[in-house]
Amino acid sequence: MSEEKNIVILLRQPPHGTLYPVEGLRMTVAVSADFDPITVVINDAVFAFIKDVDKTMYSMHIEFIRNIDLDILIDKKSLDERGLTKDDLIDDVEIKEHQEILDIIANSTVTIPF
Amino acid sequence: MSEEKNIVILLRQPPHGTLYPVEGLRMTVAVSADFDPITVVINDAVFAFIKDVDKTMYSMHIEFIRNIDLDILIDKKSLDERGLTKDDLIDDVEIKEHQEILDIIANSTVTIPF
Amino acid sequence: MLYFITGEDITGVELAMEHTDDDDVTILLLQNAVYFANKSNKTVTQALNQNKKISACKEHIDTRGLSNFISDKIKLVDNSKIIDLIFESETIINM
Amino acid sequence: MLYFITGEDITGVELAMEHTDDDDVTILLLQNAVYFANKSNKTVTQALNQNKKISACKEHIDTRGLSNFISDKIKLVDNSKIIDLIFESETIINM
Amino acid sequence: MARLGILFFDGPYQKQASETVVKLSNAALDKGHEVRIFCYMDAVNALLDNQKKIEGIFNIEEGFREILTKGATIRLCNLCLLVRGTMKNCLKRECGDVKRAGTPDLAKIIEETDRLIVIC
Amino acid sequence: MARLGILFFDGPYQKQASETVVKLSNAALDKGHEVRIFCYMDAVNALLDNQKKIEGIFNIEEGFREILTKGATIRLCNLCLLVRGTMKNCLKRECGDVKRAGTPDLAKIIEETDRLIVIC
Repeated sequence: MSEEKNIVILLRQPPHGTLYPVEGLRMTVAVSADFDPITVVINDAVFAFIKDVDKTMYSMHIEFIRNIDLDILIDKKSLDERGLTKDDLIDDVEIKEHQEILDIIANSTVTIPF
Repeated sequence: MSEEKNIVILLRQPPHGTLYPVEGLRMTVAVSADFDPITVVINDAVFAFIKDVDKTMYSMHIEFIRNIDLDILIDKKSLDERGLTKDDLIDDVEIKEHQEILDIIANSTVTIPF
Repeated sequence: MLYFITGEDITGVELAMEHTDDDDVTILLLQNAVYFANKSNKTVTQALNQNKKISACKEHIDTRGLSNFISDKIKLVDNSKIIDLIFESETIINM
Repeated sequence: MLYFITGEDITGVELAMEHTDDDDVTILLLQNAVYFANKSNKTVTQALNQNKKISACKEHIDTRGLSNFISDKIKLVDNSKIIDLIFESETIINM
Repeated sequence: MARLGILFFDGPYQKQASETVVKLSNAALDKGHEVRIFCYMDAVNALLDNQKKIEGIFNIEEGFREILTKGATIRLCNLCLLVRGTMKNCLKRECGDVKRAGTPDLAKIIEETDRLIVIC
Repeated sequence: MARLGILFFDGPYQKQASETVVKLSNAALDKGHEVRIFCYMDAVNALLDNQKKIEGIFNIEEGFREILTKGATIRLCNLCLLVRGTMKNCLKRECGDVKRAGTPDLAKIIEETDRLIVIC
């Protein structure tokens, strides 16, 4: 059954203050050898992808994920709640309506929250 | 100035799931040798003092604190928000109006949150 | 589909509630997430009114002395039953 | 009186807001508490409207890329200034 | 019988996660399931040697020794141990199938188990 | 000059607290203040030896070694070390005024400092 597994790496926490989002992106990279993990970004984790945030510890992970054509999906509802818009974010991510985010999570076989 | 210091040990977190409230009460006991610390209980920490909660890890601290006549004060607002009343709590604690709790915190020299 | 909620973040319950009745959704609360089961929690009360299935780890409810504070619509499950729930659910959403 | 807020719990800001104008209250945000400074945060916006003094750790704001998202009523302070604030305040309320 | 994967992030004593991992692992093993655990971030410190037993506190080391004896496999994130300076203190192979590993080993656990739960 | 007490609860790398403690201590020491730190719960693990340097990650051990050199005093909760099995790994006296202590030593720090801050 392994080839059918849909892995969602779910980032929830802000980019600094804890190592969670960095470790989550590192996990996306690691798991990408065997699966096509989707990185889903909700709540304060959306701040990890604003233009001005210090990405020293995870820019290489973002680059890797984009180079192998995996998606980093941002929950629009979480953006709205924080007063953020598409223009505040880097180009490497895609904004999705909340319902789509929910569907992607619901269609996963394994969700790994960070 | 040390003899004038008012120490507030501020419990905020629920009694299980983390060791914070247990360690907070242990701190009240430790600090009581040199000061008269007041233990102030807000938010989910109020659950530490309901009758049915497992107090194995901190009942001796509560007993010690009461035996030396130090106060454990419960924020009424936090109780109300959680649907709890005086009858749900053990006798060793005292319920205070939110404004009194605020005044006690504001009049402290040192507040130590757990 | 099992929402397996072990953290103090209520997002998992909120996401579970957004499913329509067509989806077979169970919410399982463990560790400090069992505090969400308190009757005064509006999100969980609303989920119960929507007839969502909610279970909670019995040991974690008992340790916290919460059994009198939760709705009797919430099913208390022991660790053995939790393992069964995990293998019965095709999808586990960890939160 | 200095509300020294380093955690992700907004209770400290709420308590600070309950003081009357007679009390000299400063709120200092550090670590992930700096996210409360975001303009979209209603509690902090209300505190600013009440003319509460709010400062935030500059390094922690900069690392998080938040400088464009916060009100210019919030004063950014470096570590040296934070130490001064600590010793200038008779009472420190750690949260 | 089925295979259960478990991932967790927290060290012992500060938070309940490591205790929950032990208890759910025991329940799964007692029902005849296989259990494979990956310790990420602080969770690697849950497998340290010489955790002193304190009355009234669930001893995490003892808990993990027990599930190792019952056949659980445990993988510890190598880099997480290194950065924390606790590489030399963790439980050794004579306790059971516990060893250091990289994040790709989590991918392997996901691949080879029927369910993965994460204890936050 | 004045005396600053600092209390914190979190271990290194998972959360920012230990880094903040180092940076604020440096700022206070650089201004000529005294700094006395108490490490409670997981925070004792911030003072472990052999934390490997990783590019881009602030090395906590090095940070604490620096402030010890500058004269900070650090007390580590004895029981917290014991229960975590990390008693033998912490920085030794030759690094500066760092030693194991009991919770009453925090009372002493509160008594002998002008301000106490807590980094959550």
